[in-house]
Amino acid sequence: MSFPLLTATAVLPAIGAIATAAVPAARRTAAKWLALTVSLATLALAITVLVRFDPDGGRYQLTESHAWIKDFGVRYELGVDGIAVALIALTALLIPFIILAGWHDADPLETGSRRWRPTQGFFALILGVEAMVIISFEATDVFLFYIFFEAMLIPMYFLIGGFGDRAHEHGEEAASTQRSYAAVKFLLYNLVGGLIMLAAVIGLYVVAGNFSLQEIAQARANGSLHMATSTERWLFLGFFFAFAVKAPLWPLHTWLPNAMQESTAPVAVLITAVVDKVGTFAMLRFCLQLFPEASKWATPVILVLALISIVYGALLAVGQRDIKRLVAYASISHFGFIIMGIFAMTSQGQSGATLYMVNHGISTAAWMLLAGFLISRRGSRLIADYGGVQKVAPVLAGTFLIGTLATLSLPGLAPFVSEFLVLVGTFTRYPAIGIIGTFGIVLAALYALVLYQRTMTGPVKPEVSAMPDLRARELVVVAPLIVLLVFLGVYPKPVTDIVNPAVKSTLSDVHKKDPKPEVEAVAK
Amino acid sequence: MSPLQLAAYSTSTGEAFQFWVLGTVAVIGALSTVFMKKAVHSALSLAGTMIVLAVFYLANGAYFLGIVQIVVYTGAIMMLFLFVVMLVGVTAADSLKETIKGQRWLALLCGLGFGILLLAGIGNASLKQFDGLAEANANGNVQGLAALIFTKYVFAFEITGALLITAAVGAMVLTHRERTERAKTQRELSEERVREGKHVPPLPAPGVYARHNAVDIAGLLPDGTPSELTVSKTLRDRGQIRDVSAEALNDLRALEQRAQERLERTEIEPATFKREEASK
Amino acid sequence: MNPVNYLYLSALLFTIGATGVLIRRNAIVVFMCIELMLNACNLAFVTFSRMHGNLDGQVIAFFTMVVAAAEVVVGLAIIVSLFRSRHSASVDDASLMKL
Amino acid sequence: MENLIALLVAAPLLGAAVLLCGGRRLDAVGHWIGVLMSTASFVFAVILFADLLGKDAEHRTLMQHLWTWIPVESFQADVTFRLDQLSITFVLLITGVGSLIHLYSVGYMEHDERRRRFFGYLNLFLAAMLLLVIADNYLLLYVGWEGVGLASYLLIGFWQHKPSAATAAKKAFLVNRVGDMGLSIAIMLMFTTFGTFAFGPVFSHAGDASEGKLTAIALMLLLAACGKSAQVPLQSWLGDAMEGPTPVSALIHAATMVTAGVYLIVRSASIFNGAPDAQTAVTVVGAVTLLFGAIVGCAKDDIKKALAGSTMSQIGYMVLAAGLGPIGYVFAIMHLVTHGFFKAGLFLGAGSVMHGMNDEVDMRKYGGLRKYMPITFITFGLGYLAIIGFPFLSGFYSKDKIIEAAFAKGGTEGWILGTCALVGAAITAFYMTRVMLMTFFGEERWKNQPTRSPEAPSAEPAAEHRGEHAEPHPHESPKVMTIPMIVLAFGSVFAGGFFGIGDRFLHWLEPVTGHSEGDSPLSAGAVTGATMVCLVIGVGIAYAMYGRRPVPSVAPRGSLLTRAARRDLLQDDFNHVVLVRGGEHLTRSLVYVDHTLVDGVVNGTAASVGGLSGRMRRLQNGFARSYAVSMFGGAAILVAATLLMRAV
Repeated sequence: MSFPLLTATAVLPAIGAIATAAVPAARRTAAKWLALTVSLATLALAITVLVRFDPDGGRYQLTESHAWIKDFGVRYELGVDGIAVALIALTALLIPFIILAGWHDADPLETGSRRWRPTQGFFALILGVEAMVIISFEATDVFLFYIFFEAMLIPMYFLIGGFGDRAHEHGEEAASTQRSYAAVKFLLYNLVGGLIMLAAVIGLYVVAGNFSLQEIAQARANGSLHMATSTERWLFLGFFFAFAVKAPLWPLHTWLPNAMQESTAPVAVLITAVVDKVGTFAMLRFCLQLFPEASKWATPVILVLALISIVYGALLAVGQRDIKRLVAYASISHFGFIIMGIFAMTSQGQSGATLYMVNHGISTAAWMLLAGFLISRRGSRLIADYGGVQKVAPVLAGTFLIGTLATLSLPGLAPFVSEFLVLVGTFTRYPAIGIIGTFGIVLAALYALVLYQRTMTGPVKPEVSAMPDLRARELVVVAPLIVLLVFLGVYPKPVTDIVNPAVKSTLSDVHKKDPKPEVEAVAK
Repeated sequence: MSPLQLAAYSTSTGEAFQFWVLGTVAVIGALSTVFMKKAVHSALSLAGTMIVLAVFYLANGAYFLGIVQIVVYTGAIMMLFLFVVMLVGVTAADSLKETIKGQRWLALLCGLGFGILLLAGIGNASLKQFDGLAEANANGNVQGLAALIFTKYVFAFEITGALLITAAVGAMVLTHRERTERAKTQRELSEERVREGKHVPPLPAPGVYARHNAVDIAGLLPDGTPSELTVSKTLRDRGQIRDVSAEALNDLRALEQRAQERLERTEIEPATFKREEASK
Repeated sequence: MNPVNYLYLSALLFTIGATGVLIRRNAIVVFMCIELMLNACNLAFVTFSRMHGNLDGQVIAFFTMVVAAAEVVVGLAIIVSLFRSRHSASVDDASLMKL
Repeated sequence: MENLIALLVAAPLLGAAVLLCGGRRLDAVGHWIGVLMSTASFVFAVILFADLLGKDAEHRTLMQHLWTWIPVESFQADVTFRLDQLSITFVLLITGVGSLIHLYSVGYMEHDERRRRFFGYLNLFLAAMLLLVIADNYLLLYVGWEGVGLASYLLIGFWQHKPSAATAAKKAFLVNRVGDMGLSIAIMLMFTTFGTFAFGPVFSHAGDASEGKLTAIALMLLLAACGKSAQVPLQSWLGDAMEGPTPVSALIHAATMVTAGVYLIVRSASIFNGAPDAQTAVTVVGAVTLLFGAIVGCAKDDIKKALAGSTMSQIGYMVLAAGLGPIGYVFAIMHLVTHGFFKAGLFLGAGSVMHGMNDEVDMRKYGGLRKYMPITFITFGLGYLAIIGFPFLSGFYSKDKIIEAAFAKGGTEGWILGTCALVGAAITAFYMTRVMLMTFFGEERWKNQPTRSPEAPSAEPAAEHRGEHAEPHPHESPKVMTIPMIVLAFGSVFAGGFFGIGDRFLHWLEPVTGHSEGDSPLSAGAVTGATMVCLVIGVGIAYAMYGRRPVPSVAPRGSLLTRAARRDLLQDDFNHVVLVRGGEHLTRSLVYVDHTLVDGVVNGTAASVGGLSGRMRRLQNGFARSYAVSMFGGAAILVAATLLMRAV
């Protein structure tokens, strides 16, 4: 029995969370450093996973399997394929930046404010979320996955409801009420999704007799496990609904803007860049593998919904007055792309979607965190309160511009690769949808540049005239992300090499082949 | 023939007769337990029902239980009830007036439905086979029970023992109250009364006549009306006050008449008399 | 006569007792009704034991009595202390479960 | 030798990286780094060119494979460079003119404290543009395509504190994005059709594909070209782009970037050849644009905008030529190159004039400048002669060829196109003469009047820190600015002759683009004659209007056409009303819908649940007896259930 690497990767942050929470209240800074070191150690572990993973090897690697609840055949089964590895790496990579960016977000407020901000709690919760996200990427047992998929909500709820922006245009009271509204909304949406999924999970157990993803998928593949068409469809819908809520798909998206608007920038990044990825990931891993026929049956509807999300999210982003809301709607649009890629059922589409999850994580992190730095300087989230920042804070403006360009997926930056792959993948099978999807590119340019123009350019507003440029800590947060954006934009091969085999086997699960070109121009 | 065989057979007409008579009594007892206004009456009618049941136990060949039923239930438990009733006395809770809206109708509905369903259940239950207790009670009912209790059910038996002890202790704990605060002295009590502006002097005595046991007769005010203060509260709650004001006044009038005839005096209008009385 | 009648009787008594529990406010009377229900059950037990010709039913009835005794003791104690504290034996007065 | 190709891009890219990340430390030497890098890449280009000349015509293609970019199953995008006659022509033009303009900017931006960044952007542009022309597959080309878009965005908006500049930049980027959409769809179509989008296989198999597919691809490519090359209907951004510093206008919006569309079409020749309908579309776009641009150019008083109009129209010529197919490809490129020279020269001249006139751009406030800035006058004059196609100057050869080709298209189509081209030539002559006269001749209207009228649309704020607010005293620009102008003037005089005589250029490009002589209804001589006539007419009218009578220093109201032309023939107003307003309304209503409908449904459910539970709460009245009732009822129901079960 070799060293349980995956378990370690998930457990380490969990332990770190407990330890951080246990730090006495007075030793605030110690807690921060502890959390940071733990997250970095987790990153190291994740990198080991990345290294130990052999792209050309078996489908699930580094597997661990122990009996857990014998009566229901629930097992503690972990295993990673290329997609999971990529996302684990992303998660482990982003958390240190999130912690670093939120370094002062949970410091106690100046005296006179009635809000109590437990610093230790903040960082402990972030680590807890990391642990749960990682294990739900690793779980190959449906029940195990479900547990952590749901448990994730608890820390997220407290992060959203407990820690808001330091300054708020409507004052402390309004802020706290809006915060709790957002938190409750987040919780309810996801709980409903989870509940429906639970029903589906039980149904799956009734049909299949166990929870093991691999066994069921195999049984489905070699036909030894037959599902009635209607049963399969119902179960599929149960799973998909939960994932569609988590990775907000129109019209289940409205919790995201509130949550991202009310929470601090790092938490917002945690939501959109890390937690939501579980939803899209799960579509790819569970929906397609467990219910291939039903997935194909639902594809047209889902594609249309994804298309709506793309255009709708972009249009609403254009209409926003609040920076964070704008970013949130942009994310909705991007998630539309991801889902579209997944259900295009082509290798380009799904590789692109996976790549998109990674790239979107990085680019949104960069963009949102920079927006957070901007907001923390001026103490307002309204776009109208800014102007001419690039004159006073050129570095901030420059980095923000790069984040903006990444968001509108400029070629040469990482998001372009994935977005184009998704579009091509969709286009090869559904040309019309692919073409409408490309409109998303223009709209993206519109909202991204409008935000940049209104905040950064133009005459300098008196309120921003004294704004300081990026501090060392903030630069440390942003610079690596930007480097990564450029690198993955120019040389995405490492990631695609890891992802492609997994996608290939997923496609074989759903019995789909890439459409052949009209003319065989390239000699095979 | 011995009750032993009697129990064994399906049923003798004697038992049938006994059942129909006593059964009616039992039901009536039960009903009156529920619907009697006063707790005491309820207790008594319940006791009656229990005795009837005891008889039925005997008839069913459960001799031991029958006796125990009389001794324990009717003897001990019902008496306990009566004690508590005495302790608590008569309260407003006794009134059958319903306070919760719709409670009564719901209750009756449920009861009716439940009863019907239960009877129906028994009705369509297949209770064909019927073998009496002949061989079970072969060597004595008590012995048979004992054999079961001390072998098969010994564990449960022990448990119930523990339960009884616990119950006894619990009851003691609940009812026995340590006096936490110092008892009020005479002086404090009187001061308190004065402060509250209650009736400061001792309460007036009931009207005393040689004719009656006096305690339940309210004393009369000079104008002949009875005074509530003079009788004890319990009697008042029970409504056991006897109002004699009317006849008392009549006697008074008769007395005066006789006095006039004897002393040839002009009569005094009761009005003025009353006034003088009032002015006194 | 068929001993099943005993069962009918017990059912009847049980129902009456239950109804009593529902409609009486005086805690003591409620208690009595509960006793009535217990006795109805006992009758059923005894009858069954006779019908099936073994004594287990009687044993159970016996245990029921024991338990009933214990329960009455505690219950009455509760009623008394309740009465001491709030000078009423009405069940409805103890409606503190409401928010 | 192949390995040099990467350096073409690498050098300016490195420069950009250094300059943009370097920080204030490099402010002192930044601009020289920029110049150095661009010159370096020019040197590489020359070396490669020499190498290509060494080979025989068929094998003049160098390939360099760097790394596999995006490998997903059959989707294989490589970073591969291809240097053939077509690419090298562009590379030389870009690096050559680019270096000159770098040099010029050293002087022009002298007083701007953000000069380092300016050069960083310029280098970035060079890198992207070079990538565009040497890419070996369409996806890589797309990278360069958007890269130049980004660079032009940054440079147009270089003076970001001016809202007008920021807006213009955003507009340019957005309009380009629309074009880019075309390009990406074209790439997808290629992938579905050929399974690849690398030049080699696509071109070699273009014949096998169905005409419908080819037409679709071609039209999408045309859309892209329209966006980048400011062709109708996506031309609206070019005028506003003049908000950028003049060197930018010269390099990006005259010489190089805007011609990328033409490059795309010529590069995709084999696709267009297979789609005649698409070709017709191309020619139509070209013809319309060349007239549109010319007309706009006639009405503008802002010297840069007038030149912008002219650029539009000249590119219209090129697109027209490219649309003609093998007859025209070569001439399109040839005109592109010569135009690169003289239009860059003209812009630099305009810049030098503004430099001397406190950044006054309104030509009505110029006049009689020839004796104050002789060098500028001469170079500008030569560029002028070249563009109107004065005999034996560059424009003469290239434009003349295009007009011939247009007629050679044959049939009514040929006649129509030819006439358009001729009319265009006449108008060109008119508005260029107008510019010339208003700027360098006539009485000096800038005398005794306050400097720069506030309403001057694109006044460059450089003046603010030059702190001049007295009457302008025109002066010749420093050497560093005049030398590039002289070189370009030289080019605009002789390039055409060098290319045209003996069809040197034709033979050079033929292997790549292919060439065929159409059957022209008119002889070459006749066409030339006609062109000359148009030229004379145009110049004559202009002289009559602006040379004889004094030019009013405030623009007269003018005819309806004039007023329309001043406003870019109302194209912007159309965009504003239809797209901008419509978009605003759409988004606003959508925000409302999202808040009330989508969100409202959810909140409504929540509210109803709350109300329901509020009622349910009443049941918990706290009376033990009512609980007992429910309990009892439950028991009854249980009994009923069991009975029913038994019964069933």
